[in-house]
Formats: sequence, structure tokens, C-alpha cells
Amino acid sequence: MNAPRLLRRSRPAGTVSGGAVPGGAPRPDAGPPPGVRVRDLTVVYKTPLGELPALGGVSLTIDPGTITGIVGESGSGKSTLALSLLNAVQPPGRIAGGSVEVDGLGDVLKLKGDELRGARGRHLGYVFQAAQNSLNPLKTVGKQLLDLGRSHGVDDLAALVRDARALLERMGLDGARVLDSHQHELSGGMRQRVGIMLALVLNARLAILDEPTTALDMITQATILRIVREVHKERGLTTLMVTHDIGVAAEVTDRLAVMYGGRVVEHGPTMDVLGAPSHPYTQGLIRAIPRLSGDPAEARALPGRPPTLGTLPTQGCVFRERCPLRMEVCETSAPLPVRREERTVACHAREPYASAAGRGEHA
Amino acid sequence: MKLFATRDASPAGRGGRTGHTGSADDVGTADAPIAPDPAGRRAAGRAVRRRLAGHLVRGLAMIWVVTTISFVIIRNIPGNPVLGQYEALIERGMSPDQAQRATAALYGFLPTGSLWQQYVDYLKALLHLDLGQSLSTPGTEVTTLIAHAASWTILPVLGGTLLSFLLGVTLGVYAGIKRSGKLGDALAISGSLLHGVPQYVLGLLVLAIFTTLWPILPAGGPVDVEFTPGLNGPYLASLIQHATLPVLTYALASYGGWVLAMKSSVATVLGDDFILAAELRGLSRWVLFRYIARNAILPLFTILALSLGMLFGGAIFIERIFNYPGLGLLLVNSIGARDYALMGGTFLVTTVAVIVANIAADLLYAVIDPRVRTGGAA
Amino acid sequence: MLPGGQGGARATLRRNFWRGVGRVLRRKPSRIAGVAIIALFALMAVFGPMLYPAHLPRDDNALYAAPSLAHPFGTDFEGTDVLALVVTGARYVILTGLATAIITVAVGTALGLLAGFHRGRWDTVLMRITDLQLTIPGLPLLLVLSTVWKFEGPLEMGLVLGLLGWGGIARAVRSQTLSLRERGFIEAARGLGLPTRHIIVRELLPGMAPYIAMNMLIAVTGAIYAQVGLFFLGVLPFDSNNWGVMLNLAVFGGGALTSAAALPYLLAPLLAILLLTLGIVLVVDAMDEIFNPRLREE
Amino acid sequence: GTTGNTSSSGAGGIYTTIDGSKQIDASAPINPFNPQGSTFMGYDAMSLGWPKNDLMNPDLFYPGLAGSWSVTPGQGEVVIHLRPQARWSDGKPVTSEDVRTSIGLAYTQGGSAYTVNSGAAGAAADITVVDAKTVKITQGSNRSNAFLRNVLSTVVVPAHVYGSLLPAGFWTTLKTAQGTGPAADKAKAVITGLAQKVIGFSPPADVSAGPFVLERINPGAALLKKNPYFYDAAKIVPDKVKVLNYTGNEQIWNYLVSGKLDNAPFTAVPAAVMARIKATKGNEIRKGYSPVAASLAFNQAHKPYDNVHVRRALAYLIDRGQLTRVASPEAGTPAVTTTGIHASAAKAWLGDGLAKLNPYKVDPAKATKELKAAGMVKRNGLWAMPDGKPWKVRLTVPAEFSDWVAAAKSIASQLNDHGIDATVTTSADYTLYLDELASGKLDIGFWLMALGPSPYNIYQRLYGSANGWSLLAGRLRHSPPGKDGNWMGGPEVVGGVNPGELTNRLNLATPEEQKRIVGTLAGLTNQQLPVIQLYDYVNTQFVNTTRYTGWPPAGSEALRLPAGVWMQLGMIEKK
Amino acid sequence: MISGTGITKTYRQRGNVLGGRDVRALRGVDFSIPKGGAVSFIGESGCGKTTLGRIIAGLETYESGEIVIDGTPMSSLRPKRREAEFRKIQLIHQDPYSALNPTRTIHQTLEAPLALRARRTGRPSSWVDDRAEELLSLVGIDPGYVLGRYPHQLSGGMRQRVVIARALTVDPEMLVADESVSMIDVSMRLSVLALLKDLRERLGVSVLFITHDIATARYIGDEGELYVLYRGQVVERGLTESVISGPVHPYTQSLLSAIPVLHGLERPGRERVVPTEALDERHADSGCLFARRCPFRTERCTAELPELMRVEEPPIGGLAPLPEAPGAAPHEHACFHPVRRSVIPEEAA
Ligand SMILES: Nc1ncnc2c1ncn2[C@@H]1O[C@H](COP(=O)(O)OP(=O)(O)OP(=O)(O)O)[C@@H](O)[C@H]1O
Ligand SMILES: Nc1ncnc2c1ncn2[C@@H]1O[C@H](COP(=O)(O)OP(=O)(O)OP(=O)(O)O)[C@@H](O)[C@H]1O
Ligand SMILES: [Mg+2]
Ligand SMILES: [Mg+2]
Repeated sequence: MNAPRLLRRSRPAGTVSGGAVPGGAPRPDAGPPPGVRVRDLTVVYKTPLGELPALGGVSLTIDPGTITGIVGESGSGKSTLALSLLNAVQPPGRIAGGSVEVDGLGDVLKLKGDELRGARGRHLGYVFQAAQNSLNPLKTVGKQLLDLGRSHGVDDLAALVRDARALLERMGLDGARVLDSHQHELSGGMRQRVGIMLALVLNARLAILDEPTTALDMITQATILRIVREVHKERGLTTLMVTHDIGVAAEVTDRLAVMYGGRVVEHGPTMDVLGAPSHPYTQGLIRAIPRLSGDPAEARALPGRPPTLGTLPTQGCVFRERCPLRMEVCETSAPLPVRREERTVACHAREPYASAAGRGEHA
Repeated sequence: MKLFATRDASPAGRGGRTGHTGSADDVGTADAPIAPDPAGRRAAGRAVRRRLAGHLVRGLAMIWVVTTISFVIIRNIPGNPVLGQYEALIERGMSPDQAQRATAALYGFLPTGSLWQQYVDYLKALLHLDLGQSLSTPGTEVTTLIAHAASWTILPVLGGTLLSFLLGVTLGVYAGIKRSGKLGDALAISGSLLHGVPQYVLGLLVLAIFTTLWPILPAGGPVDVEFTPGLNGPYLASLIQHATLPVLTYALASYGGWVLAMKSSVATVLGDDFILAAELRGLSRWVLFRYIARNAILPLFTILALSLGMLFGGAIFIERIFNYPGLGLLLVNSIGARDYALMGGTFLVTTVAVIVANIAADLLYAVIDPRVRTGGAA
Repeated sequence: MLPGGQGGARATLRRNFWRGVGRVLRRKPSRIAGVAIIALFALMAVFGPMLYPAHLPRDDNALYAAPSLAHPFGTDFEGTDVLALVVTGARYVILTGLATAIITVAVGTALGLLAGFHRGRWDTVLMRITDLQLTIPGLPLLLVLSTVWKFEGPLEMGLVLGLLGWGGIARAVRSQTLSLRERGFIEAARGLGLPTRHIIVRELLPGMAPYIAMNMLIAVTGAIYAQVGLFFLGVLPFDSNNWGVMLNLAVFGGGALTSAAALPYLLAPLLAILLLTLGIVLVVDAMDEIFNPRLREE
Repeated sequence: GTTGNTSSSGAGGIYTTIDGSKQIDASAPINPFNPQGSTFMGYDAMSLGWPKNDLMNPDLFYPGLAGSWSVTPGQGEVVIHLRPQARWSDGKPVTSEDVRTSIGLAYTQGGSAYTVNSGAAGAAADITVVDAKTVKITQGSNRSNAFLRNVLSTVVVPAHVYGSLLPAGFWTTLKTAQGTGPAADKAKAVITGLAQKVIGFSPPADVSAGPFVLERINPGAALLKKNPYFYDAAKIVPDKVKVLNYTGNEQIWNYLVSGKLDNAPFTAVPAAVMARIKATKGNEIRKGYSPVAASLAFNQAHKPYDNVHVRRALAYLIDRGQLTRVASPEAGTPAVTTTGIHASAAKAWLGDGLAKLNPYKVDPAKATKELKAAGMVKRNGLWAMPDGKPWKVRLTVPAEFSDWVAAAKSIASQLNDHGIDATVTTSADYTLYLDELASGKLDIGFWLMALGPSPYNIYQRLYGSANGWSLLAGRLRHSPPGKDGNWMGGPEVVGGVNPGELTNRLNLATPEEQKRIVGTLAGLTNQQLPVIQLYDYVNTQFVNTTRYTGWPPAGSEALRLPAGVWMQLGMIEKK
Repeated sequence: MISGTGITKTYRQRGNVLGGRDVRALRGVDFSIPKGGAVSFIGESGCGKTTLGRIIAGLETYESGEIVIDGTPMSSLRPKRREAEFRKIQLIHQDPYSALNPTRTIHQTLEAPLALRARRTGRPSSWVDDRAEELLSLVGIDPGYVLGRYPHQLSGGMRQRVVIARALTVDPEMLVADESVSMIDVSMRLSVLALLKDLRERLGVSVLFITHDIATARYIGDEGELYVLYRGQVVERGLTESVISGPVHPYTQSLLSAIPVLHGLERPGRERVVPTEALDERHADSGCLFARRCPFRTERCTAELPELMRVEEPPIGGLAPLPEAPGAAPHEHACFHPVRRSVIPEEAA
């Protein structure tokens, strides 16, 4: 391994340790990275109390070539959103409405059968939340790779293996050995990298990572985050990264969407959102993060507790019960996302700041 | 046998997956692969051998205990073989005097000496795989009788178990995947019911249906003696005809267990993350099905091995009902005749079959599960 | 020892429990049917013999009578009503089942808890014994044993069956105990200095209740089958009406499998066994939900 | 050919039957000395003669390998004339040497005529080969009237197969053994030491002098093929015989119902099944005399059964007709009364005397009187012991015998009707049952009796070892109740008569004397009731006339013999 | 109140197909936690934090070393007494989901230890309910709301508070919080930390805080001490602020470098230390345990095992020395080449 010994960084983006790719990972074919437009996406889960919305009309635009982070507390609907991008919401869940347009694919929600299956893996790379267990325990990584290739009609399997090996080596692993290993022979960090490899080896250009570093050690987490960043750039991807750890999102993403109770409450460039949060939830959240710098005494927890499907208000703003800026209108009407320059915020209290042109994203 | 004591080894009893999940090894962040270097593989081979050795030692110890228990019980069985034989001879028309002398000659070689001495002799002979001479079939080695009977037990046991395994596993996959559907429910309920019903009830019903109400199959016996044994059509046809009902009963009796076990195993696997992950990678349906089936069937193989061992001695009801000359019937008959040696031998062989099956199951697991094979988590 | 206020709280809890049970049962009609079947057999066992005179009437002119209104399942070789035999025979059968279940569960749970809770050498020894118990094939052993042991009644029968059948539960309880031990709440209870009795009875056992209850039901059925099977094989002495004896007499005495005359005599106890199995299968299905407060709700 | 009897080989066809005397054990050696051996009496195992089923005379035989025989008065000497044409299935002739070797082998097994115990009654003293086809056997000094029938029952095996089992000098050793002293004891040990070798001897193939020879055997059946060298081969019709195995009676019923069997020996059959069997085409029933009866036996060492009044009371309460109807409607006739003898034989033995015996007709009033006489008391409608303790009548039967179980249940029900608390218990199997009986654990049990035709055999069941009288080295001894298998526990002498002694005398007595003794014993038994005779068995043979005819008629003396003997007698014909 | 010297612990992993493998979870750890003090253990996964925490709470045995509670060496006590001593130290589990019995209501959970105490001390039984309510109020939840409920009906934060309340039923002198907030939602995490801090201040309960998230270690109060563990060894310790802002050991530095930077709020630290290799427990045990991964290793590091030593004054790096409060715990490290590096992010302007 020849990772740099001491890496000095001044800015997060771009300063990767050169493009020296060991083994020469294949460059994806030319063409711009895809953009994604999610419109009014509603996903409901069937519960004993009836069908409850886990996503309540989410609209989100992911610009091509960016790394977009989706942050939110447990149960805010992040995974549901990520799965929806692949039209893969699991029962008892059901996509109740909306659309997910992906450049080059069209509306993913309209895809069916083999079309959909082909899109998964080939166009849409998904790195699983519990990557620890995302491999078939009975097969070696290599065999699973071949399964993947055959399922997608890849003719040149040897080339696929070569690509995979190169990709693994790019991420600092001994490719041949890893391909020859079973899941249990790999450590958590290695499995996560294998997960990334399997998501990208068919040249998917949209990478969706659901909590890629949860359950990993700090140092390993740092490594994986670096790899995500580098691979994103090298392969020209559009990346969506779901995490509950704002720090992780802050470290790698260009843009950040904050979710609460199945809505995107704020969306904008990471630096801006963190530096000057607009939505009271974002503000509260950031203030609640334990940090290494600054005065610990200033940190505050958000009052109340995060909602669950059952406790989510069906009317008005989902955040109002914990909101310091709560107003009367919040009881009755749900705030619409309002776009102002690069930022989109969904809050009644913030509406005066919205520009006249900003109703709705990309209106 | 599907009575109560073996519930645990019957398929549904072990429905869950044998846990080979996280261990301390998974905790570390070691980025170095843990095994697949040649030294590791060799070590794994050694480990499997050591595992085998350990099993053998434990198995032998268990055999010894079982031998002792059976010796003690069997030597305490009331009922004297001499008396039984005597009355039998009398009924055959011998004079009392004659019958008495004949039995005396017959049982002239009943074990003598102190119980302790008998025990020591018994163990010594066992070391030479000598189970002694049968009392009810004088002059015949117990091992010969057992070998003959075993060959008859194997046919229906193996046939029935494999049949039900194939059927049960196939339908179990279906029931597992369509868990919430009507047909899945029906499969599960029918599985539970068949699993729950004792063998003899099934056997009697099958017999009543196919020989009394609708007599299309022979009611019992192993094979028609008219045909020369060997690989000829009539002989084999007769063999199959006679085996049909016992095999059917076996299959019915164990089918339910397989359905339930497979269903719950499939349900567990379906809940595993890697299945969703595979789906999200766009793997084809067929590959996905293989992933599910292979992972789900893994724990069932061990149960299969175990149940084969168990069924070996558990064929009593079926063999009694269908007059099938296997080990179970041998045991029943030997008890009736107070044939100590045969009784002890049959019981021992039955138990050893279970112990061997246990070892086999464990080794089988080591062979088919890479997690055990290459020594990840154990 | 218990303050009054808490007793009240406990009573409420209990009420909630039963309300939850009701909810769980109502969720599927089949479960209600299962409970009804089991209740029917329980009633049969308790009150069945009271419905008939101590010595069941015979009808010398109706040996092996065909099913009729008076005799829904016909009569036996003596002209006694088969239904009456099934009803009055239930007590023996079910009593054995219960005795077995209690012993199996008591011994199995105790040993499983002991092994799982104390680990170490205790565990090793107990588990070896359990292995042995599980390894020795039950039916052959029972056959051999039934010639040594003169079973003098349902309870004694249950005792022996129980002593032969605790292994499965012991192992299940042990592994449950081992896994629960790792759960924080057991450790916390120990850290708080709560007595072992409290830990086992109040903290460990409730979590295992579904397991134990399920095993208990399975043990009841297992014992009933084993017992009926042994009677059927004719290796047990009988001194009262018993389903197994009926099977034996129907098949070996009445030729039920040869002529249709004794078929009802054979089918009646078979049906009783099937019905009981069905009831137990249906109830076991609900067991997990009954004991899990999370599943009990809503 | 598993359903119905469709297959046939050759003109004679396959004759299907079962062996009533034993279950087939395919691993047993083809050796008649082995009790489980794969040989079948009358088919491939031959004795010198075949006993006729006479009511009184046990010495009547059909000729077997012995074409004829002569016997001196007092049975001192028996001369056997072998059939001149008799040959083994390998073509060698059957000679006197075969007989001698067979007798030598019989010595190793022990037997009444061939015993090395000096002084035993009815022991053979000398075997002389007169010529190739003639053998002379002389009886020792302690004579028994059973000598002839014992000699004629000798099973003959080929010397060229079995001869090697007898060591050189065997006959000298035998002579020594028949003496007394240490040398004799040693010689005895040598001879009995051969027993196991003989039993275990397993010839590679069957060599038979009978009409058939074993072709193949499996756990389900044995297949015998015709022996072309049989002396009367022309009389034998079937080409093959298939002997089916069975584990329980219900299998025989099944075979019969499906019309598979050409004949089946006596089997207990429930009425409904009998109806089905009779309904099957060709099935017929041949009933004959069977010297067996079922009885309820008392352990007189247990109270209150020591009291003859109690026994009589029970006899008055049991409706034998009803219980026979329940237990054995086809193969049993209710006992007319308790004599110890099967009803058919009783008429012959007792003549008018039979009518004079107490018939013990059902009579609750008499029963009550008897019970009162015994001091029993009635409490709350239930009879109790004289001391007021409850009286529980426990009837025990082996679970294996379904007719006994049914009979016992019927008796219990009847007794219950009359205020006696009776229950039925079963023992797991016959062996265990006999053991429990012998060890005195049971109060009342079922007992086979009246095993004729020899009067000694008949009364030995009541006044033999089970009741305390045993023969030891030729001398009769009486053991007290509870000792040496004396479980009946009756008195040694009753009314000045020692029934055991009388019974033993039957062995030696002349026919006239026998008649007198039997009369005495019958009267005594009727009065004392050591057992209550319940029903007399009827030898119910099943035959099927679709393939063969010529069956022995009802009541025939041959009816108890295996069908192989019927064939030898030229009875079976192809239809 | 509790201190330990030379604690070692080795796990023998049995049942592994590869035979027994020994995991040296602790290799001679010294620690001392003053009354009312706050100590944090940090380190990579598997470095032995939990093991040490459990040993301190009396839930785990150890091979050698001595633990002294309030001046009494534990090895001198009989098991019963030792248990009683260790009862002063209560463990708060990482996972509030498994720390509460799902089949028992909160009332039942709290009642059991309180009733036991009431019986022991002869208090009236009414005290039990009163005290339960009191404790719940103390940890900041409404007793009326939670008492009758089952754990699954509560949020993670509430459960963790119930767990703390349960620990308080025995009036402990110290709480061991093992990753106690890692499974609670971010928005509530701080409130539980604040509760611990509050308990420490108001009740004088010492807190042992085990975490891999170094930032949270700052939140349990002033004068907190930080122990950095690596493969069962303490490699650096000192006042929390001192270690965070001026780490000396390269391992501490890599841990701090790995913490993600909240761009927008923070600027990355000027330096960054990245280990050259991933952790492999099978690495040789000779010399400095971190040597294989250390970017600064020298030959001495692979040959010799460094002992804990005080950070020398003046500091070797180019940074200004940190003022060390008199009487406070000294900043110590186990490295042959100590250099302060500024690796943690700085507040954005
Ligand atoms: N299978 C399901 N059945 C019922 N409700 C579900 C199911 N899966 C998810 N939900 C509900 O949907 C909502 C969103 O879940 P989702 O998994 O998307 O959240 P998340 O943000 O990914 O949370 P986490 O951080 O815990 O992964 C939650 O309230 C959850 O309770
Ligand atoms: N019960 C156990 N049996 C065997 N090994 C154990 C056991 N508990 C811990 N270990 C091992 O001891 C070492 C230290 O474990 P410990 O749990 O103390 O680490 P930790 O610092 O708490 O890690 P984490 O941050 O993952 O909680 C690890 O290598 C672990 O694998
Ligand atoms: Mg998620
Ligand atoms: Mg830990």
C-alpha cells in the first residue's frame, strides 16, 4: 500500500492525491454524469394503523456530477428515498405517487421487469446501508461478480473481472485476493469497498450510498470517505449519499439535503447549509452536534423527540411541535419548499426571505 | 420417528438457521483478509480434522454410555426367554417334557456369570464388533440379523426421506416466498398438520385407504419371493410395489417438517440484507432464486443428515404396520422374544446411527458452509 | 411483601395481557377455532367420564354396529358406544400429556436455565447429558423400557415420557438463556444486586415464555402420540379406556384394516388425534404473538 | 403377482400358504434343529411319521419317511422300515444311517426319547442299524407309553450333510453318558456341548427328503420348489409352494380376504373379518378338532382365590356363551363345563360321566350363595373381602392375544354387572405375561389347557409344574406355592387324591387305567376349579378352492397337519 | 474513588475452527478516577474500551492487576463484599434497546431494585413508588407518561434516561457510560450528555465515559480526563482539552484527523495523520504496538515498548505550550517521538 503518509488538505473538494490509479481503473465511457429529478414522491407503509406516508411529496433535484448528501435523523425517510430512486421500496411499503426522472433512463418509477432490473446495477449503483452483510455468505466475491455480469448480459466476463480487480486496487485492496474471498474473510472496511466496487463495476453513473460508513471504525470511515470522493471524481459520477451523520456529509458532499419526517426541509450547497442554516430544524440539528471546537456549553439538544410514522402530524408542518419559530399557520398548512438562489427551504417562518421567483424548486 | 423425544432433530424443530453470524473477528477493522492464504487453508484443513477427532472421541464416549445404559436396562427386563420358548413349543404340540429339554438346550448358552462379568465380556466383544449370537434365531450372529434388517430399513427411509425432502423443500421455498398469500398459508398449515400427526396415524390411514377401501397395493412385506433377486424387471417392480406404501407414509410424515423448516429458513434468508442487495444490483431472478434457495437449504442439510440417522431406528410404527422387515420391526420382535443380544444390538446400532449422523451433519456443515470451512466464524 | 398499589398495577397488567391475548386470537379466525378445539378436549378430559356411567353400557346385540344416530361412531367388539370410549378415554390420554408436559418443561427449563446461567463446568456436564438424552432414540428406548417398567397409570406414564423428553427444551432454553444473558437488562439486574431468583423468574422467564409455552404444547402432543403409539403397539398394559388401546383392538382384534365393520372404531380415535393436533397447531401459531407485548398490541 | 394369485409356474402352479408355527426369519439357517430355521415341516422337513389328530390315542400316525413300523407290547422296541424309494433332493437315497445320524443330533438337543439322562422315563437305550432301510430303537428300563410317538416324531436329516457335526466316537461317548459317575457327566457335557453347533449349522443349500425343497427365502416369504426325488412325487400337484410371513394375525386376515392363500392354518378371526373372508371367492372353512382350550386360571396363593367358593361363584357368574361370542365366535365353542379336557375329547374319555359334572350354568343366585359361603360381604352394591376391604378382581392377559383381551374385557364387564369390581390389565407380551404369572404376581390370568391327545399332556397343564409338580431325574416332586414356578398354588392333596401323582401316572398307565385316572381328575377339576374352562378352540382351517381341491374334509384327522403332509397323502389336487 | 493498576485481560476465543486464538484485550492498564471526576476512554473499535469499562463495573474478570475502590483493594474481599462494592459503580449500556427488559413495564423495571432496597433498609413500601417517580423526574422524564409503558413504546433518548434512572436506584458513586449516546438520535444526544454532566455536578457522581466519538467526550464537564487506548494499552492521557488540542501520540493524532470536518462551520486542521496500514490484530506484539501503522516510526519503535511519560516542557513541536492547571492530571503519552500536531479542525471565522 502506498497511501500518502501525511496528507495536508486545505479545501475539501478536489485535492485528491493525484490521479495515479494503480492498475488503471477503466474510465467510464464519455458522456456527462446523469442528473436526477424527484417530483412529489410519496411513499406509504402499510401499518396496523393504515397506510402512513414515509415520504410526503418529496421533490429534489440532484445536479449532474455532484455529490449530494441526504441527512436526517433515524426514521426521517432517507433510506426510503434512496430505495425509491431504484424503484425498490420493499413491502409493506409502496410508492404512492410522484416520479423519479434520471437522465438517460426516464422515469424510473415507470420501469418494469427486466427493464428495471437492467437499470439497477448498470445505470444505478446502490451501496447498501448494512454493507457488512450485503454479500452472499456462501459465494466468493468473484463468483458474485460473475453472477452480476451474467445477469446483465456482459459478454466479456474476463474484462469484467479485470475491471473489478482494478477498481478494488484503486481502493487500496489486493484485488485478486479479495475476489477469491468469502464475505466472512473480509473486514468491514473491505466489505464496504467491495460493495462500492459491485455498484460501479458495470459503469453505473449514478451512485447511491446508504449510510456507507455506519458501523465502521473512525479511521476506516475516513478512508472510505476519501475513496468515495476520489472515485466519484475519477469516474464522473453523480453521487447521492445518505447518512445520519452530518459530519460525514459535510466531509464529502457538495450539496446537502436535510430531511425531517419524510420531507426535505432544506437543500443547498453544503458549505452554505452548514454555515448558515435556514430551516429551524437544520439550525437545531447543527447546534446539537457535539463538536471538537467551540464552546461546548453553547451546544443544545433539540427539544422533543423525532417523529415516527405513527406520531407524524398529518396536517400542517411536520416539525412544528419541536419548532422554536412555530406560528399559527404551521398547524394547518404544510410549508412548501421555496427556492432562493442555490437554497431551497420549506418553512413558513422563512417565507419572507423567499424571492418571488422561488416557489418550488426550478419553478 | 416423530415422537416427542426427537422433536428437536426433526426438521421444524431446528427451523431456524444455525447461527454462524458475527463473532469477535467481525469486530475488528482488520483490512487484511483473514484467511485465504495457503497457510490459512492448510490450517483450516487441520482444523476440520481436529474437529473430526473431537467428534469421534465424544461419539465414542456417548456410544459407551449408551451401551452401558442399554446393557443395564436390557438385563433387567423381566420375562425369561426360556419360558416364552417353552410355551411356544408346547403350543406346537411338544410334550412338556420335550419342550423343557429343548429349551434347555436352546438356551444353554445364555450369558452366565456375575452381571459385572457379563458387562465386561459384552464390552470386550463389542470391541471386535461382535454383538453376540441371537437367542431367538439361535446360531445366527446378531450382526447378520441387523445387517439384513438394516438393508430393508434403508430403502423406505432413504426413499421416503429424499422424496419428502425434495417435495418439502420445493414447496417450502414457495411457501416462504409467498408467505402472506393464501396458498402459502395453506401450505404452512398442511405442513404443520402433517408434521404434527404421528406416523402410525398416517400409516394406518394409508393402509386403510390403499388396501381396504381401494385395494391396489400390497399391504405389506418386502418383495414377492417368486422373483429371482437381482436387476430384473419383475423383481424390481415387486420391490417398488411393496415399498410404495411405507415410502409414501415416510414421505407424508416427514414432508410437513421440511415444508416448515424450509419456509422459515427462506423467510430468514429473505430478511437478510444480501438478498435485497442482490436485487438492487439487478441480479436476474434465477440468480436471486439460487441465492435464496442455497442459503436457505444449507441448515436443512444438517437436519437431513440428522433425520436420516434418527429414522434409522424410528421406523418402528411404519415397519410394524406394513410388516416391513427393517430394524424397527427387528427391535419389536427381539423384545417380544426377549432376545437380549439382539435387542441390545439393535438398540445400539440405532443409537450409533444417530451419533454418526450427528457427526456427519456437523462435518457436512463444515464442508458446505465456507464460513466454517475456511475458519471464519464458528 | 407486595404493597397494595402494586398489586393493583399488576392486576391491570394482567387484564391488559388477556385483552392482548384476545386481540391476537381474534386476528385470525383459525386461532379461535384452535382454542375452541383445545377447550373441547380439556372439557372432555375433565368432565367426559362424568357424562357416562362408571362402566360403559354394552349392547350384546350390536357388536361392531355401524354408525347410527345412537352411536355416531358405531360400537366396539362388546357393543359399547365408540364415541363414549373416545370421550371417556380422553382423560387418561390428556392427563399423561399434561404430566409429561409439566415434567418436560420443569426439568428442561430448570436444566436449561442452570446450564445457560452458570455456564462453565455445570454447562458442560448438563449439556453432555442433554446431548445423550437427545441422541438416544426415544421410541426404541421406550419400547425397551416398557418391558421393564410396568406403567401403572397416566401420571406414571407421563413421568417416564417426561423424563425421556426434556432434552429439546433444555437445549432451547439454554440457548435462549445464553442469548438473553448477553442482553443488557440481565447484566443490569445483576449489577443492581437483584437476587438470582428475581433475575430468573422475573427477567429471564417472561422472555422465554413463548418458547416454553410452545414447547409445552408440543410436549403435550408428543406425549399423547407416544403414549397412544405404545398402546397401539400393545406394549403397554391398559386398565381403562384409552385411544391407543382402541387403535390396538380395532386393528389387531377387530381387523379394521381388513373389513369395514371395525373401521369406525379405528377412525374415531384417529380423528380425535387429528383434531387435537389441528387445535394445537392453530394455537401454536399464535403463541409468539401472545407473549410478545409488541406483537400483542394494536 | 402381488395382488391375487395370478402368476403360476407350470401346470401345478404355486401353492400359497403360511406357516402357523413360526414366523419366517430369512437369516436363519436351513436347518430343522434350529427353532427359527428356514425349513418347513411337511414340505422340506420330514419326520418318520405324522401324528393323527385322534381324540384319545396319541400313537396313531400317518407314515412319513417310515413306510411302516412295528412295536413290541410295552413299547420296549420300535423297528422302523424306511420307504424303499425315499431319496434326498440331491438324488442320494434315504438310509438308516441318516436316521441314526438324525437321532445322534437329536441327542445333542435333548428330548424325551433321546436324552442322556440316565433313568429318565421313555429314554432310548440303543439304536441299531439293521439294514440300509431298517432301524431298531430300544427303550430303556424306565418305560413310558410316549416312546413310540417320540420316535416317530424324529426329524430326519441327510447324514452326508449333517454327519460331520457328530465327532468321531460320538456313539461311544453317548454310551458313556448314559451311565453314571464322573465319566458319564463328562460325556454328557460333551454331548450337550454340541447343541449350539448343531443349532447354528447352516448348510449352503436345502437337502430335503420331503415333497419340496427350499428355493429362496426373503423376510416376506419362502419359496419352495418341487423335489423330483420325493418318493411319492406323483402325488404332489403344486410346482411350488410359497410360504408367506406375517407379524400379526391381521396380515393373515388380509391375505385371506384377498383370496391369496390356498390354505391357512388356525387363526383367530373376528366375526366381521370372517364374514369378509367367507365372501371371498373360493374361500371355505374346514373345522376340526383342536385339543386346546382357554381358561381362567387362579393363583390360589392369593386371597380370596384360595377359597373354592369364590372360584365357584365366579364360574356361576361368567356367561361363557356370551364371552365366546365376543372373543372367538368362529374358532371357539363355549366350554360345557370345566373338566380340564376339550369338550370333544371329554365325551370320549368320560362318556356318561360328563353329564354328571356340575355345568356351572350362569346363576347369580348360586354365585351369591357361594360368595356368602366364602365369607364375602356386599357393601354399597359391591362385593368386598370378608374383612370389609374392597375386592378388586384383576384379570391379566397378554396384549398380544386379541381374543383373550376381548374375553377378559367381557368377563370383567359381566362381573361388574354383578357387583364385582373387575378390571383388565394387559402384559406387554406373552413372554412377560408368563414371567409375571410364574413369579406369582398375578391373581387371575388366562391359561391354555387341554393340550391333547395324550392324557398326560392334558392334565400336566393343571397338575404339572405350574401347580407345583415337577419331574426331576425321573422322580416326581411337589414344590410349595411360590417356589419353582408353582403359581397356581393348589393343595398337594385334595380329598385324599394327589392329582399330580395321578397325572404323572398317565405316562405309564395302560389305556384302561388312563381312563379311570382321567375320570378322577376330571371330577376333581370340576369340583375344585383350579381354572374355569372358558371355551374350547375349534381348529378352523381356511382353504380356497379356486386353484386346488381335495382338501381334507371337516373333522379329518389330518386337519391339524401342515398342507405339505396333505399333499404327501395325495389329498390336494389341481382344480 | 476507583483506581486500577496493571489490569490485563486476555480473551480465549474458543469454538473457532482455527483453534483457540488469544485476544489480548488489555495489556496492563493503569487508571484512576477521582470522586466526582469524569474520565473518558477513547480509541478505535476493539481497543478494549468496553472490556475495561466492564471490569471497572465489576462485570468482567481480569487476569492480573488490582482495582482499588475507596481505598479497598478488591482482591482482598470475599465475593459477596466485592459485589457490594462494585454495586457503587453502575454501567449504562450502549444499547438502550437491549438494556431494558421488553416484557416488563418501566414501573416493574424500577420497582425491583427499589423494593429490594426498601426491604433491606426497612423503608415503607410507599417509598418505592415515590422514589421511582422522583428518579424519573431527576432524569428529566414525566413519570406519569412512562411508568405504565413498555420499553418499545419509548424513544431511544427516553429509554436511555430510564436506564440511567434505574442505575440511580442504588445511589451509585460512579456511572460507566459505554457508548451511551451512540444509538440515540443526534438531536437528542446532547440532552443525555447534559444529563450525565448534570448528575455529576448535582449528585457528585463520577462518570466514566466510553466513546469512539471524541467530540462527545468534551461534553460531560470540566476537568474531564481523556485516556486514549490502543490495542489494550493507554497510549496517551491528560485533560480532555489538552489532549484534543495538543495530541502528542501519532495514534491520537490519526484518530483526531479522521474526524470529519464540518465544512462551513470549521476549517480542517493544519496537519493530518493517516495510518499507513489498517489495523490488524495479528501484528507483532513487540515494540510499540502502533509502530507498523505509524508514519513516523523509527527502528527504536519496532524494538522497544514505550512507557507512559509526561509531555516534556518545553514542547517539542512548534506549538505554544498549553497551560497546565496545578493539581490537574498531567498530560502523558507513550511515544518515543512526541510531537504536538494541530490536527483538529478549527472554528471557521
Ligand atoms: N417495513 C416497514 N414497515 C413499516 N414502516 C416502515 C418500514 N420501513 C420503514 N418504515 C418507516 O418508514 C419511515 C422511514 O424509514 P427509513 O428507513 O426510510 O428511515 P431512515 O431515514 O433511513 O432511518 P435510519 O436512519 O434509521 O435508517 C420510518 O418511520 C420507518 O418507521
Ligand atoms: N467476550 C469476548 N470474547 C472474546 N473476545 C472478546 C470478547 N469481548 C471482547 N473481545 C475482544 O477483545 C478486544 C477488545 O474488545 P472491546 O469490546 O473491549 O473493544 P471496544 O474498544 O469496546 O470496541 P468497540 O469500539 O467496537 O466497542 C476485541 O478484540 C474483541 O474482539
Ligand atoms: Mg436508513
Ligand atoms: Mg465497545
